[in-house]
Amino acid sequence: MSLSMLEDRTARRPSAGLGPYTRDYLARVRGGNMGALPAVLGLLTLVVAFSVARPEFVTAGNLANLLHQGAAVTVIAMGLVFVLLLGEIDLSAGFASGVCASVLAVLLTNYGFPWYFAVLGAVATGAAIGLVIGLLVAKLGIPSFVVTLAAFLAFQGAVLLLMKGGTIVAVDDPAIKKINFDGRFTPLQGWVLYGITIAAMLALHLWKRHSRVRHGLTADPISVIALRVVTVAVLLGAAVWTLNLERSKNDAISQRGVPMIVAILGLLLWLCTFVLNRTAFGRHVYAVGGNREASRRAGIHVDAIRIAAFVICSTMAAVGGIVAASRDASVNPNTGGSNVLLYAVGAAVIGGTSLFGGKGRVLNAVLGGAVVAVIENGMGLMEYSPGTKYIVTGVVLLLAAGIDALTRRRAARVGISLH
Amino acid sequence: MSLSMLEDRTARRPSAGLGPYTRDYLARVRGGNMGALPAVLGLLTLVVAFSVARPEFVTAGNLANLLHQGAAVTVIAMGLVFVLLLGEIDLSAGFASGVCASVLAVLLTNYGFPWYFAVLGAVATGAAIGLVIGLLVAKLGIPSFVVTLAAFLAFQGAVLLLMKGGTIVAVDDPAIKKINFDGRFTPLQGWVLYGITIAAMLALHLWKRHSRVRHGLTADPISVIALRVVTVAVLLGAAVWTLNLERSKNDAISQRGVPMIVAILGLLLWLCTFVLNRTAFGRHVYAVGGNREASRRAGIHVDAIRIAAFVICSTMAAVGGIVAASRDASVNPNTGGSNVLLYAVGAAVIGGTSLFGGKGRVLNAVLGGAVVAVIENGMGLMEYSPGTKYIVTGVVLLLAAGIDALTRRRAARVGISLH
Amino acid sequence: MTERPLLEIRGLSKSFGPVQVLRDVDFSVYAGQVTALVGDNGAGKSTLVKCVGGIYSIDSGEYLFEGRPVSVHGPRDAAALGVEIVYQDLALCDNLDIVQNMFLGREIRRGLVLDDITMEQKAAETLAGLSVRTVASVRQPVSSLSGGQRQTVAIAKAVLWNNRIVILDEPNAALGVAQTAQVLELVRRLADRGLAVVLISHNMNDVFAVADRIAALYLGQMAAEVRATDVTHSQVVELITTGRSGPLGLGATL
Amino acid sequence: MTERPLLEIRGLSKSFGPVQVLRDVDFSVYAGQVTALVGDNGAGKSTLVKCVGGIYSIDSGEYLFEGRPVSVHGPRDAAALGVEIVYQDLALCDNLDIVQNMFLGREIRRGLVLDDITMEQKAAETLAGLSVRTVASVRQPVSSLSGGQRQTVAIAKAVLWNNRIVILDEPNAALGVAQTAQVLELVRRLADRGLAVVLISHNMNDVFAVADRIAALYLGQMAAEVRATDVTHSQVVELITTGRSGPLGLGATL
Amino acid sequence: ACTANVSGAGSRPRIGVILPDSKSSARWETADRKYLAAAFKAAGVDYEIQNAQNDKSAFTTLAEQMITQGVDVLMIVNLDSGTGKAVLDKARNAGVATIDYDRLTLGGSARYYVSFDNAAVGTLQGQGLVKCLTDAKATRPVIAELNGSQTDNNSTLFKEGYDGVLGPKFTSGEYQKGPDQWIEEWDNTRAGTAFEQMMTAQPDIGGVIAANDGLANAAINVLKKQGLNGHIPVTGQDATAQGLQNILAGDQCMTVYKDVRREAAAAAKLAIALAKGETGVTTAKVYDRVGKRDVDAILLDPKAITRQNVRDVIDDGYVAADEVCTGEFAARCAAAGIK
Ligand SMILES: Nc1ncnc2c1ncn2[C@@H]1O[C@H](COP(=O)(O)OP(=O)(O)OP(=O)(O)O)[C@@H](O)[C@H]1O
Ligand SMILES: Nc1ncnc2c1ncn2[C@@H]1O[C@H](COP(=O)(O)OP(=O)(O)OP(=O)(O)O)[C@@H](O)[C@H]1O
Ligand SMILES: [Mg+2]
Ligand SMILES: [Mg+2]
Repeated sequence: MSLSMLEDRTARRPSAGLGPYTRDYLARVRGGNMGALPAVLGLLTLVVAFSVARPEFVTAGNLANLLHQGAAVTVIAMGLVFVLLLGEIDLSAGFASGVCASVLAVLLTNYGFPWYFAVLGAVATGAAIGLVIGLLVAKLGIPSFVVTLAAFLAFQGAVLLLMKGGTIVAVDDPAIKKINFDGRFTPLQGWVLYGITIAAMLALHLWKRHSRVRHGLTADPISVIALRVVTVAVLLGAAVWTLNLERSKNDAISQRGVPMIVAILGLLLWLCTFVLNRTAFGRHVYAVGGNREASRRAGIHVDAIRIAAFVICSTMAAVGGIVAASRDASVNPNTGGSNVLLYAVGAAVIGGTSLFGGKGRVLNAVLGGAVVAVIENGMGLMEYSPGTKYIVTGVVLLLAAGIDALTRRRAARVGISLH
Repeated sequence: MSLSMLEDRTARRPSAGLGPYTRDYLARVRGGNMGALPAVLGLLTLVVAFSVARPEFVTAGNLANLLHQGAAVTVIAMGLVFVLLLGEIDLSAGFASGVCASVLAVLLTNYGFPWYFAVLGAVATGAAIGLVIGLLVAKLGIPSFVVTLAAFLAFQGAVLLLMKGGTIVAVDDPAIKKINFDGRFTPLQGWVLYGITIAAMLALHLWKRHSRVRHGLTADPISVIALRVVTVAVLLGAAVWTLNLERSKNDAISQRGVPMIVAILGLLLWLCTFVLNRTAFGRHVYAVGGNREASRRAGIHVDAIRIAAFVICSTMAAVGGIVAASRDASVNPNTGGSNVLLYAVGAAVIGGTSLFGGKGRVLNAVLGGAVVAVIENGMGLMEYSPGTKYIVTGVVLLLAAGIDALTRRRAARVGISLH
Repeated sequence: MTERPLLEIRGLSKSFGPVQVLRDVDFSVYAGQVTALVGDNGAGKSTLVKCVGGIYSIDSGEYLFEGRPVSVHGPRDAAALGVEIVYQDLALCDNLDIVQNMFLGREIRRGLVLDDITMEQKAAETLAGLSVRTVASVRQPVSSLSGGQRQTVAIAKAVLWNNRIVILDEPNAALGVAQTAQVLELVRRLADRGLAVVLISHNMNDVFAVADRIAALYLGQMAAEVRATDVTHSQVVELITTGRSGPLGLGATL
Repeated sequence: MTERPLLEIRGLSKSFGPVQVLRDVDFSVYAGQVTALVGDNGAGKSTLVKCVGGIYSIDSGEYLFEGRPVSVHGPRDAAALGVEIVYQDLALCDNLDIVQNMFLGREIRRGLVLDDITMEQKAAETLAGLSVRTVASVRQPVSSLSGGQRQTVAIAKAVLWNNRIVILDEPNAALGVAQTAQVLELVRRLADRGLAVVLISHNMNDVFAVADRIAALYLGQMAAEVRATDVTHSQVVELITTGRSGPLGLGATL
Repeated sequence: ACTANVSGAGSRPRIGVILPDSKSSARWETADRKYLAAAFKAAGVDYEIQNAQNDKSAFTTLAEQMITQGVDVLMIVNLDSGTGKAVLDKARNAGVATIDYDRLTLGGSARYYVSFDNAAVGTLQGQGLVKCLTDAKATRPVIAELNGSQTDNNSTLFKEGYDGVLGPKFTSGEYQKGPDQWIEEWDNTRAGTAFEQMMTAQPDIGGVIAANDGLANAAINVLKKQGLNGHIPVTGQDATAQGLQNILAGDQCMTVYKDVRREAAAAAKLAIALAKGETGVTTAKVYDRVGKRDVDAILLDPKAITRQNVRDVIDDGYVAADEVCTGEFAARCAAAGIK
């Protein structure tokens, strides 16, 4: 009855060195289990291609633009992951963000509330929206596609009414504008934050390894941890360095430093990942998405999980709406409209989240969001006629996703391909 | 080893009367197996509600309008059923219909081709589009959401290029305009068609019953067949009668008779239903959607089935595009855009098609399409501001779907609710 | 049989649409005893178990726990009574790994955070106790397990907890020789610890090896509930296939 | 064993990522004989069968049919050779009914149109031959079937066709006493008709009841391929659990 | 397709233009882009013309990129005032001069506004309809209104214009007010449905204000089905080939001709002046009711087109004769004196 009765065929023992680990990793890659690799590959290809086509793509200014531009869709995509993990869909997430942004703007501008009340109001609206959708889906059993299609329509109307039939509401509050318009860390603050992030990452990895080894469980070798941390440190460092360059074209104004939105995105990413990977709730989200009946039999409150996922999704949509309002410094009836929803779902799916539920990670939604943002940004630099631009955008998206698919392809060949 | 060893606990033997059949039907309804009933119920509620709110809703003229307005979305929804049955999605169906409509318009108007060549060109374009999408999905393994999102973008561009940057192209060909603009059967023709339809339905039912009884299998009692045929005959008869009333507002012109589009919709409905229910291909579509791995093991060409479904979907989208072009007597860059796709998928899903595949019928997509058309038409009679209208539309859609869900609800309680 | 049953089902009926699967079934399980539930394919054994577990709602019938009527409307109600069930269709989440499945719905936490290390250790120990030597890692997703490995995980999941009633629906179906022996031994041990155990099996050797009482279902009706020592192997088979055997069975009284 | 095998596998290896499941496995089946494939849970039996059926691609190894090397890249290739398999995980379409599942991929048609009546009749007959008396209607969706009923449908689906090799992966796991007897009889009958039959089972009684030859897998390696009459019950159990038994097994030669 | 090199951003003046979309109207891609480019090229400035394709996020992205690349003048046609304002503010902060082209950004910070007088467009439409109704001797006609997109400020201005003409007639009882709807995204298909439903709800509609030729064409198609085309006057705007055809056929009462070349020329001249560091010459002031300020503007006069003066549009070269005089229209063109 001892642990050693479980013959560990993977030969991954505590403290095995980098060599066997690499072999093991390569075997897993060949086996189709590649984590974030394909999305990163797709992203890299895009970046290289655009840099070649338009050199200004790789300037500090454009990197900052890219971050501002992609933030709202990425935040919405993170929230959508929760709903998609359950095998549900939320078509209304885009316009929900619009409704919440309108609430923010109306509270701020028309009623003169302080910014924190307005933010609270917007986020509470998001949560309430999610609650209603969740109740309709879980308790009445109406398919989420239909409920959220109805919500998609109704919210368009709600935005119009809140905006009094199409006038815009400016959002001029300096605190709100910090979020995604002109909030920047000073170069020094940027480096301090960077240091804290890297140190925390290292500490977490080492601590986890320490306790696993102490309990006699398999753990990643030190060398692997080092490799991982160094990779992240280099990439993040390069980004911080670039963003600390002067990017203002106007001598009167200085524009240096990491935009505030980066910290917000990082925090949300960490929070969502923590909830999904390290809490019972997150575990149950995966379980319900994987096999709803089995989860019910295991005593999980399936309905509560489903409702909570919709609440999280709409709340994140609210945050996305605030981010969008901040970037535009205003709200209008189109906020959250046009392609926001499709891009957000697309970001999640490109990142490897399954529409059938049970599979997906928040990090991948962020990578997918980056792919979408890079395409939008890069295409903005190209001078095509609108028709051509649409076509090229579609083709580029397909290529980015195709790289992903081809990399993953062995998975389907080797494993069981039940969806 | 005789058949009687299979004890038939449902007590449904050949020629059992109406009584036991009704009991049996009610038991099945309670058991959650209700076929088209919920969708019909939702539709009925809507019709009654709108008739009460706006009496002109139930005029002959409006019935004809309704048919013309809903036709394009319904046709696209029928095609989408094939793709949805496989658990795939086609986001590009709307704009695919736009591309095909543009091809039609350009061939007709700019190149002066005869209408049948133009139609052929449009339909062939649709098939080619489906082939490409299908190949990308089935052979490269890119998720259909991503492929068709890319296509969604690219086709918008294609329409713009075909329309030379956004001009409207008129479609004035009388043959094309017959399809969904001014094509009508004479009242006599209408009744003849009606007679043929009812007779064919009766004959098919009786023939099926006859051969089942001859082979000693269970079959529906005559009384049930009679009931079914009479119900359909009465409903259809009422529709034909209404459409044969004069609906012209202009004394100089007579507008009587069943619009041509009704026959086209009927034909497509019959064709799709036949393919799905009576051919090996249709069976395989359900099988692949239900369990792809099991289908593969059973030797089904899974990839071929998937490609074919996309081809059918895009081809039907092409037909939908032609129908839309005929109704507008023109094509513009918005044809197939705005909410066409969401409404089409919504129509299929409201009708009970599962986004997870394996479940759904074309008839239900038509009923769902009717729900969507009734809502749009009825809302058009109400005088609301755009904001209010969106909200009310959403709420009404939710109510129609809610009736459906509540009727079906026992199913979830009784049966296994694995999705 | 004067002792009071721990769980008693009275007059249970259950239909799916027009098909009546269980008719007026009485069924009792006793603490400290192994009750074998036998019956032909499609007799309604699994349906009965699912009604007990709250998976299916019942059409009519009573549910008595320690003599008191209780109402069970879902798996949580059954779990609250201390009823643990290994279903025939296993009900594992294919996308989760072995540890995650074994602790599903009852995760061990430290504060808010899952205590994965403790769970991993416990899972490995329990599995090892069931003679599974071929599992590469307890971090493997269950979708990659062999039939027997899946079954072992499901069994391990059920016996990990201290309950009052354990119901096993054909737990040995996919198990090897050694594993089957382990499970039978486990069943006996659980009963000896005072739990009420229900074992569904088509294998008469297994049934007679551990059962104290045998209940035979025939076409949705309870044909007989008897002490295992009172009947022979062939009598039970007769009950299963025809619903009666001499004085026993439908239409006869014990 | 001088006779030429109908199907021969040589040096088959198969890994899933870092886990090697089959190592250099040789396996032969002979026309007119029942070959029992035994092994512990997770030994690799189902994996071997799936490689034979073209479900999994193989890493290395040879596939000989009637002595000629063939390549099998998918289920269709296997089916073309006349190999019919009942998989342990059954692989039925839950949304289809019994008749539709039984004829899946081989529907009977009249012209373009499916001949549902003939299929329904044939399905009912075949099922009746397998002693299933509790199926309400062959038009029931398989999702509503009991475990044993599902298994029967899968078996019926495989034997409906005239093939050269039939492989049954634990066909009796969920079957009742009478049904098991029927299936064993069927297996024997198929072999007597000249088919090569492979039977995977954990039940030694079943194995010895019908098998001509026994192949034992141990941790992914073929421990022994022997005539059933040459070994005893306990020798086979030893081969299964330890990989060797006296002169037999890994490291020894026959 | 139309930029000189990027590197010379410091020396040569540089102008960025963002057009709104290509679907609500064909003019942006087929006319504005062409005329603006020609003017810039002639003046020897660097320029970049992009189209936001009705995507607000893309709109902001394009603006940010132009500012990043150091344009001296940013000229936008906003999608709605919200994004427009954000973009203008960003440009102002970066020291870039701004021009609102065609659409005024309410509450925005644009230095100049160049457009046709949109209220005047609406007035012409109202007057045109009144004339057609008078010619047809209609008595107490019910007037239906198909307005443009509610989120487009110009739509509001058009509506102000024609309601200014029609409102008194409604009050006097000379005309009756009928259904009145905004058409989202100027979508022609939606307009068709909306008008069909208007006709159902109020079968005695006697005149239609349609805010542009696309909406007009949708309404005319519905009328055609009833054989009422030509009997019920419909207004339009933009002088598109199809609108002109409808006018020649007698199905459409009038359209409003806004010579884009003049608008583009005026805007280009202003932009070039600003880019070279000169001040612009304006002719009017427009009041921004949200921002509560007067904006320096150049407002051009639109022109009403009826069957009598269709040839003016073609003679101007704004629409080519062979686009209008296809097939059956050849004879009508001849009748209208178009060659
Ligand atoms: N959801 C359902 N709908 C209709 N019939 C059902 C449903 N579930 C089960 N049945 C029927 O009920 C009967 C009993 O099924 P059950 O699963 O309880 O049998 P069982 O005794 O467990 O058989 P086995 O030994 O094969 O597992 C079977 O005939 C089955 O077809
Ligand atoms: N897709 C996969 N990925 C990783 N490991 C796998 C996969 N499929 C099977 N395995 C492993 O391969 C081994 C052999 O599995 P297999 O299903 O062949 O066993 P088996 O002999 O059929 O056992 P049983 O008697 O339990 O059915 C098991 O240890 C299993 O965990
Ligand atoms: Mg069972
Ligand atoms: Mg197996």
